[in-house]
Amino acid sequence: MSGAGVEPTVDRSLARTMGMSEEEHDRLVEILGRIPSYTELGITSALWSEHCSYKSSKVFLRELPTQGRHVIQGPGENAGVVDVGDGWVAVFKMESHNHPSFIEPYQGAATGVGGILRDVFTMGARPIALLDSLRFGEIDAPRMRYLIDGVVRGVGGYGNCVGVPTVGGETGFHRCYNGNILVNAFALGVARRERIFTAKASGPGNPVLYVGSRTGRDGIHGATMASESFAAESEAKRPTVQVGDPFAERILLEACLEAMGSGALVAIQDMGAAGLTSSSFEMAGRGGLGIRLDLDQVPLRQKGMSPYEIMLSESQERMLIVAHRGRQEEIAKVFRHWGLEVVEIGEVTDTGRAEIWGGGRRAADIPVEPLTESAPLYRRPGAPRGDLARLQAPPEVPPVEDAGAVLTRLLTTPELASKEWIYHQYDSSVRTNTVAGPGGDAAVLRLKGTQRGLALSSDVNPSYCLLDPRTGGAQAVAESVRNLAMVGAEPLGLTDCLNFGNPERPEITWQLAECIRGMSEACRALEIPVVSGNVSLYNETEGRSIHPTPTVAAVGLLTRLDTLPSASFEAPAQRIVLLGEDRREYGGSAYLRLLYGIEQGLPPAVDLSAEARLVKLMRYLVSQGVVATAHDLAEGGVAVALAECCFGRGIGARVRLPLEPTALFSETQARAVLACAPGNLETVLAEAERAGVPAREVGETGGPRLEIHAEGGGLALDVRDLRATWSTALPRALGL
Amino acid sequence: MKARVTVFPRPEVLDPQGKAIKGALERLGFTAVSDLRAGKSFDLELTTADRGEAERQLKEMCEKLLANTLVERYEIELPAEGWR
Amino acid sequence: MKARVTVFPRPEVLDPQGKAIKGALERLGFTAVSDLRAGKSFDLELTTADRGEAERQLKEMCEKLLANTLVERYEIELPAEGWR
Amino acid sequence: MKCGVVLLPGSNCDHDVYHVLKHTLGQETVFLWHENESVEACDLVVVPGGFSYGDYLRSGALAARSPVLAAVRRHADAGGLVLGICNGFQILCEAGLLPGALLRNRSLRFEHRDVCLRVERDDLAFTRRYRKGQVLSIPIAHMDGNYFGTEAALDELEAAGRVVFRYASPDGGLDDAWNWNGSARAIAGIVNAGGNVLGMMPHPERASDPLLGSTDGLALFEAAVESLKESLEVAR
Ligand SMILES: Nc1ncnc2c1ncn2[C@@H]1O[C@H](COP(=O)(O)OP(=O)(O)O)[C@@H](O)[C@H]1O
Ligand SMILES: [Mg+2]
Repeated sequence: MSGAGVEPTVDRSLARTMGMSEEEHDRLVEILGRIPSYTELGITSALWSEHCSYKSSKVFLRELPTQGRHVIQGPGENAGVVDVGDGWVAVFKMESHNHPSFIEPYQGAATGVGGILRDVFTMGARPIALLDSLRFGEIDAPRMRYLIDGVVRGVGGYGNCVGVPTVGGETGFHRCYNGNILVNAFALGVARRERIFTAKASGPGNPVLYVGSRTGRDGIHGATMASESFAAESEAKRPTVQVGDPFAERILLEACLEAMGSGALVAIQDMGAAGLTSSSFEMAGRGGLGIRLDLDQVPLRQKGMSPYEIMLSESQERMLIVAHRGRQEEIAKVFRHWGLEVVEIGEVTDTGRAEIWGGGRRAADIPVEPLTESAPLYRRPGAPRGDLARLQAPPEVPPVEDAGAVLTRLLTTPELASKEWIYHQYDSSVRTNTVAGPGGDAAVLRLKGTQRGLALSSDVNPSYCLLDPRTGGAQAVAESVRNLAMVGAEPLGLTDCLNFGNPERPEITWQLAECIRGMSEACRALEIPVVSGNVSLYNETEGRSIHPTPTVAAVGLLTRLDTLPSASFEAPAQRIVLLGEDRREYGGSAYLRLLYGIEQGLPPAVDLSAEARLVKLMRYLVSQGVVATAHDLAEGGVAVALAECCFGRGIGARVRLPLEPTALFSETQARAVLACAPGNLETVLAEAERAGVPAREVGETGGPRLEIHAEGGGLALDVRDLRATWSTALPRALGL
Repeated sequence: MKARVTVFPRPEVLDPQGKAIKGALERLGFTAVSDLRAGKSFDLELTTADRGEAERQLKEMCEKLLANTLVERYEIELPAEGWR
Repeated sequence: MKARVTVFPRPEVLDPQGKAIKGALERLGFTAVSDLRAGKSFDLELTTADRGEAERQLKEMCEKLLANTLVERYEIELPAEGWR
Repeated sequence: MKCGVVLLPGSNCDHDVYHVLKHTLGQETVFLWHENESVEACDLVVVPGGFSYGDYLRSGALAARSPVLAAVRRHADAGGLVLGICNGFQILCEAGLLPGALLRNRSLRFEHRDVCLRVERDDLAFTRRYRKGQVLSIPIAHMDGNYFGTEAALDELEAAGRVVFRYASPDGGLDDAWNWNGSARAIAGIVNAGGNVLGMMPHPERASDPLLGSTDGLALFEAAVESLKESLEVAR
């Protein structure tokens, strides 16, 4: 609808078309004491959308531990902040861009990356790393090859161009994502501790500045769209696709960081979901103040945009700044140097109201606090799905006849195949900080000018989460912390992206609550606070929901980088040690799921004290420099983990395990395989004993083959051939 | 038969390429350019000799592959005789 | 005045994009495409009203920026009236 | 002596190169802003990698027309050392300081990986620390690195010995499977007739620290600095 046209009259049914319930409509009328204008309704529907208000998840999110000795800024700002030492802090967050990516994969993924980067540099931090956590459907599902190719190109196209390395991520494939893929992007930046910026407006009379790209009719109501299930009709009300401009972002990034150094900035906020609406209301809301905007000053890309459209546009690469009165010029100078315009579009007021002027008339006049701080909250009723008992009943586990064949088949599934095809399309080494890029358990970045490093890992197992959300939530946290420990990193904090279905259905709310409960328990036990995050609900198509997918990205600290183990075998004649217990746990295992299509039974139990002991031990051993190789056991169990260790340098191994072949594929948690020089074996075993971690030498590295001798069977495979199959499986499956 | 398909970003869609190229032209002193959109073009050689048939096929190619109609619009040209 | 510039890889320069697209079309069942070249096109809006002047400027833009004449050739179109 | 790193809007590897020259090699190093009319008396000028101006037309095309490139050209014409890395190589080609063009990778995808480079010239200011035939491990990270020249132009390059690096197998063999982007004659780097302007797609600055896996690239910067020091000695 264009600015020229008359605005429709506001009532409950119009509110509904904007995704607002009747109660919410009435509540707004009550707050205003009158019928809202069309613009006011649009603004409110965006602010109260699930995406912006977290109205269905907040009550559960409160459970997550957000305190810790490293935490400087927990949830609530644009991104979380943790102390790294030596005066440095790390700023990070993860966010979803699921729906846009399903509609237009390249631009959806690209703008997802752009958005999360802005969340980080808005805080005054220079982004130094990206992760992308991707969930696709079955490769043969309609449009899926197109979606996979588009998303990967989009992540690379934006990240590579903007010059921030994509150092890791994860990629999963499951039927449940056929109609609703997940694209979760994580960004991490670093800053000097004293240079952190917030989005808290202050000082009535201070000017409000607009910088960055012009405003078009892009993604209007993207925020509400992200809060609705997919249905054919969402095709109809499809907003103008947001197109990312990584070059504009790069310039904006440099200009913002430089301007923040000038001291002329009071606050800065990126225009993300619900663009100018959320940025202006959040800045005013956080400061307990008001704001006056003159939309006639906003630089437009298209003619005749209405106040409604300008306030709700989600055009990318834009920022809102509050400057110290009289110091605009200092800021403008910086932006001009970078070829960017700065426009004053309003000022901070002490009225506590948002006054929006457009075309000479007042388009909106709303009290800020009631809309932001006291947005509607729902504790929606939760209840497990009716067939949970059947779902969790112990599955029939077909015994493994030929372990070699099973391993080979597992490693050729897209799920367990090498993700090289993806991450070779990403620049993972620009900025020359990447000590360990994609391919291992955790990525490792050095901090130039210090001895320190940061480790990153993103994990979740949706099948576990489906079968038992609480265990699944705990497992996601445990695996990410375990991955950090494999490089010796101590957890600083984590961010999450909670992808779920429609919370208005009790089983979905139950999944959400249970996953958060499990995550909270694991965070407490493993001493890793949640400092930021994002919730993406309504991930379903025609009533079919995705598996609960609480993606977790953990950030860890390394105080030295000279004892870093590799994720693969580095040399022959090293001793291989297996840490942890062998139980027979096949519920949700790759073995049953990928080879037999069975997704049933309880997932592997998560013994948090065992996890805590394991990661403590690993951190100690790595710090002592006695570990040459470390890799945790995840999907596919010990057989897959050992194979992955062989692939890096093509060094084989001979291993003896007192297990029946089937158990080689059990997914018992709190386990890891490591290799060390013979001289260090005693230390490793002794320390494990002291730490109370079951440990035994199981073999040694070397030779062209991976040999696993089990009870009544085993396998012996040529590493070169196996690696070739594994590393080409994904492009082959994609038909490339 | 020869044919040309031209694909451009829809008018309402942001065109970073066009924006950057226009800027570069201005820096080079070409100030008489008030607007620039950057698109793709495809020159095809078709085996069919039937205009209508060619037109139909090209339209289908555009819808299915050559253009992403979500963000792009396309034009089909079937010049009477070959290219100048 | 509106104008369109079209840039194509020179015949002697291999055109991997074009080849890939042709292949994709074939996989989609469009077997009537015997050749396909992938190029770029630019739609410009010029402030000048003088055809000759426009022509001259566009040529210069192509030589200086829009085309890399080592590997690309360009065409300039100045349709009598606006676009269909 | 003084080193300059060209800073274009959208270049990404400027600070990486700066880090190596300034902190690893302890050389006086400055940034040269794209609007600069001069190279500020720098002896070595590096045009770094990235996506200058977004690379929205052809890689390097927009940057090649920026004011600082005119200054770089004057520096090169005067015999000054110029190193173009990745996007920098594309820019030098677009600016005509080096022949040929860098087309879309054969895979039509961005390629990031450690590659093996065979050294073809060990007598240049940039390569005197290498041995002819030596195989280096240096990462590539580009979308358009597929070197193109007409057959005649390629023959001319070869005859003049202006091919400096080729993509090769770990044992130095020329094998199409190791020619990641499909470059003509596996060309990864070339030099101008004067031997003072080198363009290469791989990133030596990313192979200049043991912590990052390889130091094969550092020798290139060391060699340039070393030979500059010598020529400055001679000048005194
Ligand atoms: N989409 C992606 N982008 C970048 N790296 C990825 C992606 N998917 C997987 N990887 C990398 O591939 C490796 C294997 O992934 P994964 O099996 O999830 O590891 P783990 O099981 O240890 O968590 C990891 O190093 C991961 O960073
Ligand atoms: Mg792991």
